[in-house]
Amino acid sequence: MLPETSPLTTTTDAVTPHSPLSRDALPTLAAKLRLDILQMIFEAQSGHPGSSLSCIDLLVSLWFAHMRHTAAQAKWPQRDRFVMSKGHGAPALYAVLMEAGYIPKEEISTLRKVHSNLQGHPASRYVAGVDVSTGSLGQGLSCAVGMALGLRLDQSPARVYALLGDGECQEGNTWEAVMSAAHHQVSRLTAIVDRNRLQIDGSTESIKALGDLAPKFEAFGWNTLTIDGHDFDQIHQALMEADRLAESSTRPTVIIANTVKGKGVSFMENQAGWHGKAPNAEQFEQAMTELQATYSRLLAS
Amino acid sequence: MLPETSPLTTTTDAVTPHSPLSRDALPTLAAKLRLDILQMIFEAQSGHPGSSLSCIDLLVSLWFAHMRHTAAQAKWPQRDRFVMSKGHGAPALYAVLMEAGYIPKEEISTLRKVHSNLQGHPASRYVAGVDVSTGSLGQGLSCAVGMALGLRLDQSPARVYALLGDGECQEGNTWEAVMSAAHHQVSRLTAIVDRNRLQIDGSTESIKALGDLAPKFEAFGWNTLTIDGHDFDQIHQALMEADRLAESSTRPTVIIANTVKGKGVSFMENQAGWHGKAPNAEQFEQAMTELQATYSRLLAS
Amino acid sequence: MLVANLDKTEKKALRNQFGETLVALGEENQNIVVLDADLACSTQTALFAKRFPERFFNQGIAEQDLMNTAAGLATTGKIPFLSTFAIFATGKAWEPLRNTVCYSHLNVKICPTHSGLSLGEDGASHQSIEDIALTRVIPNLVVLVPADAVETEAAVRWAADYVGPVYIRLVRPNCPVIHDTTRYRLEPYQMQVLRPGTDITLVGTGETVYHALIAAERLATQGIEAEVINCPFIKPLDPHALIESARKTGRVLTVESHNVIGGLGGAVCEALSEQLPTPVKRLGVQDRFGQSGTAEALFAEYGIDSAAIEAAVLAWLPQH
Amino acid sequence: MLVANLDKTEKKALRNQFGETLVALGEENQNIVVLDADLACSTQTALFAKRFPERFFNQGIAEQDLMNTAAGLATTGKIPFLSTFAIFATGKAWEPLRNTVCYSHLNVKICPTHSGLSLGEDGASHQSIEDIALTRVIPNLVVLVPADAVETEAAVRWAADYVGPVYIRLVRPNCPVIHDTTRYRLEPYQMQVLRPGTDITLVGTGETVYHALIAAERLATQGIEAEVINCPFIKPLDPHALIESARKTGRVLTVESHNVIGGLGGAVCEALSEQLPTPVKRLGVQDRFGQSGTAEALFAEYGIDSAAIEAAVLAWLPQH
Ligand SMILES: Cc1ncc(C[n+]2csc(CCOP(=O)(O)OP(=O)(O)O)c2C)c(N)n1
Ligand SMILES: Cc1ncc(C[n+]2csc(CCOP(=O)(O)OP(=O)(O)O)c2C)c(N)n1
Ligand SMILES: [Mg+2]
Ligand SMILES: [Mg+2]
Repeated sequence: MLPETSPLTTTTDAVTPHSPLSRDALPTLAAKLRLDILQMIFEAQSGHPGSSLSCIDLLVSLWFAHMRHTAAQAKWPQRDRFVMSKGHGAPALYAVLMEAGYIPKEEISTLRKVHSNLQGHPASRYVAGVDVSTGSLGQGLSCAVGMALGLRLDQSPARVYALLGDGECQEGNTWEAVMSAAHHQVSRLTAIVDRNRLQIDGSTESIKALGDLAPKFEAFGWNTLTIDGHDFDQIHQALMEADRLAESSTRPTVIIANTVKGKGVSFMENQAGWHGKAPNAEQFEQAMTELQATYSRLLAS
Repeated sequence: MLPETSPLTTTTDAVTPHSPLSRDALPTLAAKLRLDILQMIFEAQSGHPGSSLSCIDLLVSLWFAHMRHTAAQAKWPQRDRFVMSKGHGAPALYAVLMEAGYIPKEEISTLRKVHSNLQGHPASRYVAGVDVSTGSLGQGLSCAVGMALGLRLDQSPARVYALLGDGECQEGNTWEAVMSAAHHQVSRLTAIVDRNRLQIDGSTESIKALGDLAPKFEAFGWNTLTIDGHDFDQIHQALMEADRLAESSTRPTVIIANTVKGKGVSFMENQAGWHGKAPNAEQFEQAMTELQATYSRLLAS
Repeated sequence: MLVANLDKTEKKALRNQFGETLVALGEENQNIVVLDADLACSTQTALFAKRFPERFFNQGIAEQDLMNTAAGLATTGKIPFLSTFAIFATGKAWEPLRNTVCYSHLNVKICPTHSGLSLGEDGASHQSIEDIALTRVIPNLVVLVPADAVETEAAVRWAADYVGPVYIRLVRPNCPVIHDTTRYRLEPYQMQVLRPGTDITLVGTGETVYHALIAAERLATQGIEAEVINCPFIKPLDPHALIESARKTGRVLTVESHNVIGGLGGAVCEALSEQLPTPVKRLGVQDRFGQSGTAEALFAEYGIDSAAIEAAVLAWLPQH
Repeated sequence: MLVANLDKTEKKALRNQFGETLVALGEENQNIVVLDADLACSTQTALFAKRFPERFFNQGIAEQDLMNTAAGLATTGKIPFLSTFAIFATGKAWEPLRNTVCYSHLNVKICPTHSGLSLGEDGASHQSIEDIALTRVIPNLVVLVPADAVETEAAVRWAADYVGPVYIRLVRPNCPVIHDTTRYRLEPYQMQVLRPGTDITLVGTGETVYHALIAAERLATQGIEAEVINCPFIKPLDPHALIESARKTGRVLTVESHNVIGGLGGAVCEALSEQLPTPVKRLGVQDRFGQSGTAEALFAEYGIDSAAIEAAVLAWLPQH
């Protein structure tokens, strides 16, 4: 657990945010973190590989190329905020936070074990870099709106990002927040929907069809951008566009990121069954072989 | 309280549903029931006049010209269902149920008193004609979807209606239900939104803007119809159109009924302050004078 | 600590006091923000909204959003006070309260009004007779039930200073002021003996404290000395005063505007069973729903007014 | 009523039994319908979905909608069984459960799985350590906590016959079967003495009953005869067996995979305080949040496994 700190902790020291990685470095880093994700989940024999692999490219782009933040001052008031609304993607977030220096690397093997900081779902009392605990779906976007409202009161330039699952858009609280964000005109808020078209029991369209999400957000008064959530150029451009819209419009922006659940591990891709199941030793070996090959290829290129 | 009955209570007797009133009789009846509403709330010195007056024309059209039902067999399995999702409009519903024979007329003076059947919000244990208790906003549309699913399993031709407040459309549960109804293709479900543009603390647009509701429902896969909720022709046509759509499309239908909160009492119209406040003696007298004048005029014409 | 003459004491609505204290706090501390869910005119957060519109957020009829928006605000160093009716704050937003606010130990103050039966005419759907149980069971949450306007002001001010989630249960009607403002001090986590006695211990919380005091006065005229204890902190709860009292009287009667299951009565039974098993009777809502009616009519109907307390004591104590 | 050899008894997951019983009920009664909220593969309602797709409704990740849709179905004469994780069924849908299902006394059966600590690795956000308190306080609701697969089947079947809302608290892991199928009968509202004893009364509910029985066996080898009571009906609760036992032993230890506030321990303290004040100690989650870990590790960490029970008894009883 972390020591209790006031959310108001400020500092007089100049803060140097984490310097952004170049566009080229991102795919390689994401490939590396995919290995960490699998490692964590395999050692825990529990966790959500499909959900984590689906969003890691988005997280890497945000945390290493776009957001202003630094592990040296996890509570830096000017930092950009991030809410992992789809909290079950925790291994992806932990991989990022380890890489960024928020979590000691040696904790990688403690995922989901008693007394670990790497709880099954991200918990703010346990992990620096997590401002609000998640795990119960549907709540993160409202939290993000609250953050944006607080930052606006403080005239902070900080931006707020929230990552949602697509199944999570079935939660009513998500739509309460969608309505609220538009009403409060928190244009510095960007929601990203991990549109992998799967939830636990099957495809989103078979369980409770989401259909086209963009027109729904538009009807609720949002700017919408739709991209391939594994294409680093598209991710980058969408985040830049969201920045522009934050200043040029009064609307919040949603990025509908079309993704592949389980992305990077052939037998996990687009399989609802891999939503929240750990691989056995054999499966783990195959997954790691595939991921290692991608990583090596990218390193070499 | 009502005696406990099984929801499965069936009957072998032939049931004759309430025969529909003619179009011409409706405004007169509505005018009369407006008097009952004011009477009830004045005697209780508590209740929601604005909300009740806003929806009484819709309720009268539904219960006396459109829905198949009969007080003689309140639990007739083939009856059309109605959910008063905006439960605080109870006085309007009670006026209708009294007129239709579900509630003894002499109970009119018991509203909101201890041991009364006329609870502040409609309660199924107390009043025949109420299938599910309401009062907490946001829940009724899901209940209505459940009813439609149950009726479809039974291959019943019965239709289901739910009346929602516009402020109630801020509740996430409402959007969960909107998504659910479209997914389950319960086309025999018709939602009616009492779009009076007011909620308790002020205008809906100032509190949490609803903007155009029709495009929101459309984006969620509904048929939408927009009408003047005090024009009996428009109400009738919309309900007929919903019937047609129930057979010709797979979508549920929403009727956005533009209404005036407090309709019929000049000083209550469009005033948020009359949402849930009882008139004093003087105000009551003025209100009754106005309502009586309208009623007499309609009776005469 | 009590006012001189209970019968003639002034009345003040706890929700009005709440609204006024919020305004005062807003003047003193820029970080205080207030949220409501379309009940600002009822909860009296409208006072704050008028004075500090930029620090007030009306989230509309959306209680989960209300709770989570407050959580988000808290992470930026704001001190959010939120209000709505108790049934919605705890019932519709229980999971955000638990999983987001309390699990993250965020500095959110949940101060619903209109708890219990005295909400009155709106009836069962709006009468929260479960919120003490619902909040008491959540780890990290402080649960406070002020007995009058004086205690309300102190509780709200205390909550503003305390870092972490606090639940303050308020009610709608005008309540007799029982505490003498000049001498009153909030004692965190303690129960207070408001009136000493030897024959029976009456424990109240919130509105019922006044009724217990009145009942005790009437009992005294019949030769029965009831000790009256106020329990403003439902959790954390230091049962010291209760234990001492029970040791003396050997009988405890709890009174609450809440289900007799899991609320004040439950907390008292748990504490006594652990430390000093003592016969307890619980007055309150006997596990049925509320209904419409005036506050007074309902307190009588559900047996938690002073007359009911008096009758319960007389029925319990051996004949004099 | 117990199996012959507890140590070697087979194990079966209550959720699997639940899923199988639902299928059997579905065969017998056309009115049984089942709902889930995107956890059908975990709760095992998927078995019913496969067999009766037209009578199964997956409402997606929308728990309020889940509860209210079930309510609507019930008004048409269906008997809806709904499932999801306990934290979501009771936490996210508390108000629909209370205001729509229970206040209307609708025939809805709420049967969440994954309650308590044994949910395990998902951690605190998913571990419901409050749902007994949350459901026990709602009027009209029957609350049942089966101890093994045999009791689960009986509870689900009983709920199908009972007209009105029923909450059945189920868990994720494989649980030792403690009841002998051939001799077992569900006794509505009663507690059962599973093992007679004279020195102390152990009261368990759900998973902890097994641990209490094992602890009692170990204590017996040390000359301590613990009486073990199973409490499947949390509400309504006829405390007769408990009172008789407490009269004999003079000490009651409750054990639950739940917060020690407001749950089984609370119910026991309330009943005893009213009828026979007796010293009670409550094992359970000591008002803190859960965490990730295996079920076994967590039962040890939070002090509710057989070893912890044994230790608590030894610490409490006067030295032999
Ligand atoms: C309120 C709530 N209900 C149910 C769950 C259980 N649950 C965990 S993940 C999940 C599916 C999420 O699907 P989606 O949002 O599409 O995320 P993905 O993993 O596909 O990115 C569910 C139902 C939960 N965590 N929270
Ligand atoms: C869940 C919930 N939150 C709050 C309330 C309190 N409340 C009663 S009526 C109302 C406003 C309703 O506005 P609207 O839906 O527009 O109905 P209208 O009276 O305008 O027809 C509110 C907030 C409630 N009944 N339920
Ligand atoms: Mg998905
Ligand atoms: Mg309105």
